[in-house]
Amino acid sequence: MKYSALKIFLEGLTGNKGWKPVWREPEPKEEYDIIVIGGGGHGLSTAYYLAKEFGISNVAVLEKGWIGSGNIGRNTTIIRSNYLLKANQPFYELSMQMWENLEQEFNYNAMVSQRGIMNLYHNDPQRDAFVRRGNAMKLSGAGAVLLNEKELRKVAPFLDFDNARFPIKGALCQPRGGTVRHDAVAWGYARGADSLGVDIIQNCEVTGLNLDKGVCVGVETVRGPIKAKKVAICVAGSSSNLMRMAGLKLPIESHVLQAFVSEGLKPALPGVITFGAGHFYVSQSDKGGLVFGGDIDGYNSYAQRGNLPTLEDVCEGGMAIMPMIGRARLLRMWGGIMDMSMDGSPFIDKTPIDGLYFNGGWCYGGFKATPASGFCYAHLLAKDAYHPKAAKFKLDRFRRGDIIDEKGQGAQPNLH
Amino acid sequence: MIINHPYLGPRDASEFVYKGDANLINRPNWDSKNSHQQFHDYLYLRDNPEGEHKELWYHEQGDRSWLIVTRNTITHEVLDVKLVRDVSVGKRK
Amino acid sequence: MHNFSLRKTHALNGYVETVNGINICELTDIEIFALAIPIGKERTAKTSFKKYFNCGMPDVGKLEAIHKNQMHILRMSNDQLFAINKSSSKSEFRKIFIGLGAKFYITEQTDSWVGLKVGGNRINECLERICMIDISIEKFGVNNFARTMMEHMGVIILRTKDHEFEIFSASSSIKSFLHAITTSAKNI
Amino acid sequence: MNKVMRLHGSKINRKKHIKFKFNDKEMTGVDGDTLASAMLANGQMLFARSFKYHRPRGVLTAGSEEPNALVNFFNDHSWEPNTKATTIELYDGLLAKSQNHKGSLEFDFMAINDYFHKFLSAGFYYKTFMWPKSFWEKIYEPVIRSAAGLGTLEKKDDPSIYDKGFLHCDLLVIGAGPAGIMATLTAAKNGLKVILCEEDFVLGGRLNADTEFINEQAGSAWADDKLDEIKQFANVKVMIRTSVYGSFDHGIFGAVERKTDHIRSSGGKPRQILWRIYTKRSILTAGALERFISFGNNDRPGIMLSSAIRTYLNRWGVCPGKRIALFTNNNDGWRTARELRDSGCNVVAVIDSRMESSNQLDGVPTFKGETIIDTRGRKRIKSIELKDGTTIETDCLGVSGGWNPNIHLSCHQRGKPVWDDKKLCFLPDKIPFGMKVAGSANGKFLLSDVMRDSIQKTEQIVKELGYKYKKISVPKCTGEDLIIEECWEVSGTKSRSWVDLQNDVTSKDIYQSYLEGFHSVEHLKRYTTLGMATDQGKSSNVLGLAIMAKIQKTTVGDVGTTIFRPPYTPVAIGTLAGRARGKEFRPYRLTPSHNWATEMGAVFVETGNWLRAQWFPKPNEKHWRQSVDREVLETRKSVGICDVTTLGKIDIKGRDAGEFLNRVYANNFGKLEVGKTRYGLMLRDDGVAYDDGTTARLSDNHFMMTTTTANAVGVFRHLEFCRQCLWQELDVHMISSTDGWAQYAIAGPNSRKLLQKIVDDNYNIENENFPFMACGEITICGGTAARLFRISFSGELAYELAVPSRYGDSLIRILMEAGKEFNAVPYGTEALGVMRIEKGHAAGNELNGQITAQNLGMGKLISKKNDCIGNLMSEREEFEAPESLRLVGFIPVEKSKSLTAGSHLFSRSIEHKMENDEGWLSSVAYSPNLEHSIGLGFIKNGHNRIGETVVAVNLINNQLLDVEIVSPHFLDPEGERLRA
Repeated sequence: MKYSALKIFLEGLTGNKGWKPVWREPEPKEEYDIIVIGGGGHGLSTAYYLAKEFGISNVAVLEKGWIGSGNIGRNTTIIRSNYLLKANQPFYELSMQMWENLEQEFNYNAMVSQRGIMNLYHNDPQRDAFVRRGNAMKLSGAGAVLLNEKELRKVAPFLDFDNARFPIKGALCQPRGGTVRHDAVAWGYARGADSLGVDIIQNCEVTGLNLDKGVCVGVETVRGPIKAKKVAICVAGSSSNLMRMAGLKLPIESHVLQAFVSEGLKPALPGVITFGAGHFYVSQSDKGGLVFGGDIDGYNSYAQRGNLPTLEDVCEGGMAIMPMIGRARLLRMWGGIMDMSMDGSPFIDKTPIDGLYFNGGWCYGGFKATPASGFCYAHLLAKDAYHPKAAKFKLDRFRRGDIIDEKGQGAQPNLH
Repeated sequence: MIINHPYLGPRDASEFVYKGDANLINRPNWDSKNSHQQFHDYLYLRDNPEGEHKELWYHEQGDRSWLIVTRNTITHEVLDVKLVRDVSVGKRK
Repeated sequence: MHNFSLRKTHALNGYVETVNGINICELTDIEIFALAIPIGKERTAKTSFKKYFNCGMPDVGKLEAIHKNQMHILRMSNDQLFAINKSSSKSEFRKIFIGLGAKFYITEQTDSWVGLKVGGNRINECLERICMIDISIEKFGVNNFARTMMEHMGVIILRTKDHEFEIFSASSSIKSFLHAITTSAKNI
Repeated sequence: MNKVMRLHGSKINRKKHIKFKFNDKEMTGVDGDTLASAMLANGQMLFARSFKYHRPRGVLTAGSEEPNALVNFFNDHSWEPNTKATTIELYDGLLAKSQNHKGSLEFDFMAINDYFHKFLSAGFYYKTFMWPKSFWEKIYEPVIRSAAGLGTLEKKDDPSIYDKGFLHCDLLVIGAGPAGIMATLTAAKNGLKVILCEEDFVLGGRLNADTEFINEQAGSAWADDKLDEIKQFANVKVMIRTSVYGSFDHGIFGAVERKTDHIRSSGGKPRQILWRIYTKRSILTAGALERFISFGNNDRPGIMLSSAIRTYLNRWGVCPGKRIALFTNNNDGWRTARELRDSGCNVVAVIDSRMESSNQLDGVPTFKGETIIDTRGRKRIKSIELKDGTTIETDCLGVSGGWNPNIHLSCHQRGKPVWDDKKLCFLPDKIPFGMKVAGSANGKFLLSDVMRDSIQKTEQIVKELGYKYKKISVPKCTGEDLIIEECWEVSGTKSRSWVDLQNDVTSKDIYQSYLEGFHSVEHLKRYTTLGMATDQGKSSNVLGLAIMAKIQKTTVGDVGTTIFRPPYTPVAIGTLAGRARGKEFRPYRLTPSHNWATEMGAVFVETGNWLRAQWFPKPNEKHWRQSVDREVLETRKSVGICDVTTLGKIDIKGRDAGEFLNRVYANNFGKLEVGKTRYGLMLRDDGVAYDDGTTARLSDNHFMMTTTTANAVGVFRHLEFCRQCLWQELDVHMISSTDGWAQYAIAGPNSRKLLQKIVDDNYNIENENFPFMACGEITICGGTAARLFRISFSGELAYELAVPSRYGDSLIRILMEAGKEFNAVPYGTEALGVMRIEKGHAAGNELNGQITAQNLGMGKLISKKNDCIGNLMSEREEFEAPESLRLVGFIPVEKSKSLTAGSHLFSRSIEHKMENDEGWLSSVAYSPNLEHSIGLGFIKNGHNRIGETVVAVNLINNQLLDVEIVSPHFLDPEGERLRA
């Protein structure tokens, strides 16, 4: 069913009774070419690109609960390609370019809103680091602008320029950065994949991996065994649990990241703004809520909820740079489980077990990567070859010392 | 969260700094064979259990002790707290 | 040949104020020594401690108040003690610490900390704004102490009377700490 | 303007009149009013506009669960959007105005949306606005954004003061209705330390809203008496205007106390206080919230919850209509009708959906087994139409769809409530440790059951905490239990039936989303925005779930709920930040020379929490470069002085201190002699460079380590880890001395001469006695203990002199005094930076956590003879790879040009794209000695490319520059100066 203004008009006249399900609810088949475990953003986009770009549509996406119930359903919706390192930036820029054409492609308005992202800097060393990063962005075609204080005052006059503990000296800006309606991304990919023949199977938790002579040949689920030529794990947050079924340990810890939204307000913020001397970032949704967050709580957790110190730390950061939000009220806070990796960078790789593939370790950067992650994972699954822009996200990189550490924090996940 | 310090009693977790899996106290011998392999696994691989987890916390705003806290990662319930010094006295070479 | 002499200054120039009923004053005449207990020599350390202070070594988190409360000896951790000396007789104690030097590793900490005496009928209401541990009189009586954190600053808080505390915090950030205390006093 | 028409109200003082303004309309209320009750008393039923269709909205409830009556409230010098009129305490001169409309509240142009509602059904925006692509940011989104949102945030700093605090108790009682009061009394009498929190400004909860009797006493009066009794207990703290907004791990609760919102201005005191309450036990006695029923046009102003009408009547003496009708599926709706009639209000009809309803009411037309199918009246309800076609004129309709226990806080730790299909409500389950739920929050609706439940739960708590329990008897109470039959949605209406009043979600939207395959309750919420309004679904969720259940032909329990998340009611971000804003965001650390530097007019810079002097401008100097160049030149020519106290100083003692340093530093430390200092490079265990500094050996078992300013805390933590967790056998002890010592660098050819003027004569610091890298404990100025280190960051003959910080201020003044004859200059961090770059020392920009010892050209330093942190992992192939990055120096080929830090480096005549990227410039400066720009940076294989010209590419400001690779030691590469 093609969506359009006309379609809405015609349906409206007939009482909106003619809409069709956005995706089917099929019974699992006995066997698939590829099973994608995890109906989150990355899993759904993987299935979508397998069918669309690589002609493999005998694919099932197995979701424990409802699709989009993972971090795609609980993130702060920011997209950006403002990384520093060679192993990362081209990949995220690919993702950004895919965002820019996504909606027309799968005929679903995910409200990709490129209103810009501004990373504030507060001292000279930070500015130097941003110049280096900005140049990396430009070298990868992402585009970047360095705003000084005077220029920044024009676009964000509400920032606390005159009384801040850590003076605001300027910002590194990516005009193409912005936000996307996160749930719509999951639904759009599901709709696209489904229409290409992919089976999306909800309430189908995977309880085991079936190995035959060291080769992964399928999965056990709460709805019975399902055979597959290849099994693709894509369950960031619970990666360790799935890989444990295959007897493998990961360079990953699961941590809780909290996110927050305020009551609805008339437009108050230009785009995404991040604090460079504390833990706070914020944007405003189309609905009017200030969507904001900060650092992870910092301890291993699978609880999908956090605690007070982080909430307060984040709000302190917010008031430190924009004291006008003092009377905006926090409406809701929630938490998601992050695959925090040992260098802060993700994995898209084969596992030591034939037929078993792994995608995870996205830390809190997974949402923006959704299109490229799915595309490059599909590439690997279809061709058994790394996509050149995701060739460094290997599980064995630490053995070789080929570390991708944007923050320079070393092998301690909660610092990334 | 609250961490019940064995000597100082219940203290808010914000007095502490988290490091990670308690296995980090078992640093391999540098001169054992395949020590590179051992160091890689020690430094980079984690059990990351969903449930009971032994982990290291540092009481930075207290007695500066390193603690092994046994905590459930689903409910956050703290089941046990000990000083590293007290648990691994036997380990002293 | 030189004709220069160094002048001592106090971090808060001997601050004394009453803010909204809360009395705040800088402790200008104290000495603080840290005593570390050598590993493997705990027993000898204990005995010499008894010899010099004629009291047992306090447990971790507890203190001994000696010389009419003029000296507090705080057990900061299993291998470290702090001796806070308020008495006028400094030199005599210096001798003690030199004597102890054989059995402990002694590091003077006087200049690392600044002490504030804070008191008043509503002192608990004032401190509950920034102190996360329970300092109600029934839970935290006279001569109880704790090392904790207030407004991102590490502190040692010690109850000296029902309505009086001594709080020690790092000397470099003491102006911010004083601000935290006075703000709390104003806000009650 | 309406005259204030008041009946008797239990919690108002009718004699005390209060003037206020709503949309510049003068009105009068009475003492004890909320803005809502006062506006109703003034006959003002139109409060606001809805979110999507901009339909007129009245007031639905009488409490903090209100979805409709949101206003912009002026208090403490600022407007606060989205404030619930039902929670605003009236005070003299109060200002409020309506929000979310273009034009006036009465005539809102945006109401046009309502006429196009057919095309604005659930999720319509996902299906259009996609063409042309470029229109989204430019046209569609701005329009949607300005239409969306509710209130307007003032674009100015929040002027109010906020604070935080910590409270501790044995038992926290949440909600001071009958159950809360009973629990508090029971616990108090048993000696527990109790905190009672009530979000309202009076205690009693529904006792003030109903007319029940307790021990032959009117409920509201009983509440007053009990409050007096409670106040007698020293072990109880009663906090009104305090909302417990969240339940967190291990019995920690978040609460907000509204200190001054009920007066015009806070008068310099905090407006609100954020409390963290540490509890051993808690009891949730938050009562229950009434829900309404979905029927045609059920959103009109004048349609209220039946219990809310009762509250306005009994507590505030306000009768909200002249012709009131009731629609109910239970016996509680009848109670409202009866009480209205008994207070002389005009009840025109009671419509009860239940066939077998036993309720009666003399003199009131009743319709049993009937339902309302539609209503009329744009800005206020005029009439209702029953299914049988009867039309009834009415200006106020009370709806009673049953009660939802207020279990919110019992679910914050992922508890899932269970459905009770007799009481037709969710009951708490999987409650957090330490919490109990009692009263109607626990599904008890008969007052005596409420009391009994509360006392029993408290008894359990008393015993759990090891107190001996003194029996408390259950008071005698009037009241009736809830008798209810399902009636969620009136079918067969052509009109829209609202489910979420604020977000304009109708039952049609729920049907449509199901049709489109959104079957999970989470999908329903996210697709229709049901329950995402400022009340987080308090008035809408269960109704929506019930309709979903009906569609799926299953039970509400099987449909399940979405997750309850904090906060229970919205909390101002300012309150959550407390006092940590502006300059108070984080503490300042000041150096011993701070006062002196301020007198000198120094310019300061934040480095971490420290404030350091950046440079010391002279009056004639216009540009910072002039000051910095002068400071550098004077220092290198004669002598300069810099406060280096901020470097981390760790005092390390112990028999095994030497061995310890040997293991924590990558380079060997074992053989460092007493009286000597050595440079140390610290790696992380992953082999990457972490920190560096110098460590001095003052005696056999006493070392003084310095760290970088940035890593001081982290290094100390790391060393404690090594000592406590890795090498417990080593006798080593550490204590931070950073704040204990004031330390000054005295650098330049005349530094020794200067020092000799203040160092006591018995210490010989001539070169042969005190050579480069020497250190010692000395006395200065006639006996003051000090420490002297002959180390040099600047590359000059230099020392660092440390004294106890109490002498720091005095020492800088003496040094400057003594330095006069050499024209000694103070220098700041900028000059420090310039000189270290001239000398080729790595600093923060180089040691960024991504750089290896090999990159720094220090690979050879790493000890292979013994175990030390990081040496093994630093042998991995990528670390040892040839062609890897190397720290080298750079100068512009055209000397007049200046380098920019952050530029990327490319071989000449090669395309400037990422694949060809070879490195970057990390630190640059203008060298006043070389009189041109210089830089340090990393480039592939750099040490083998000295002399090569490469291109420094800075696309950020379109600058391409030919630069020559040179040795990083721009000045005195042989180090003759520092050994002089």
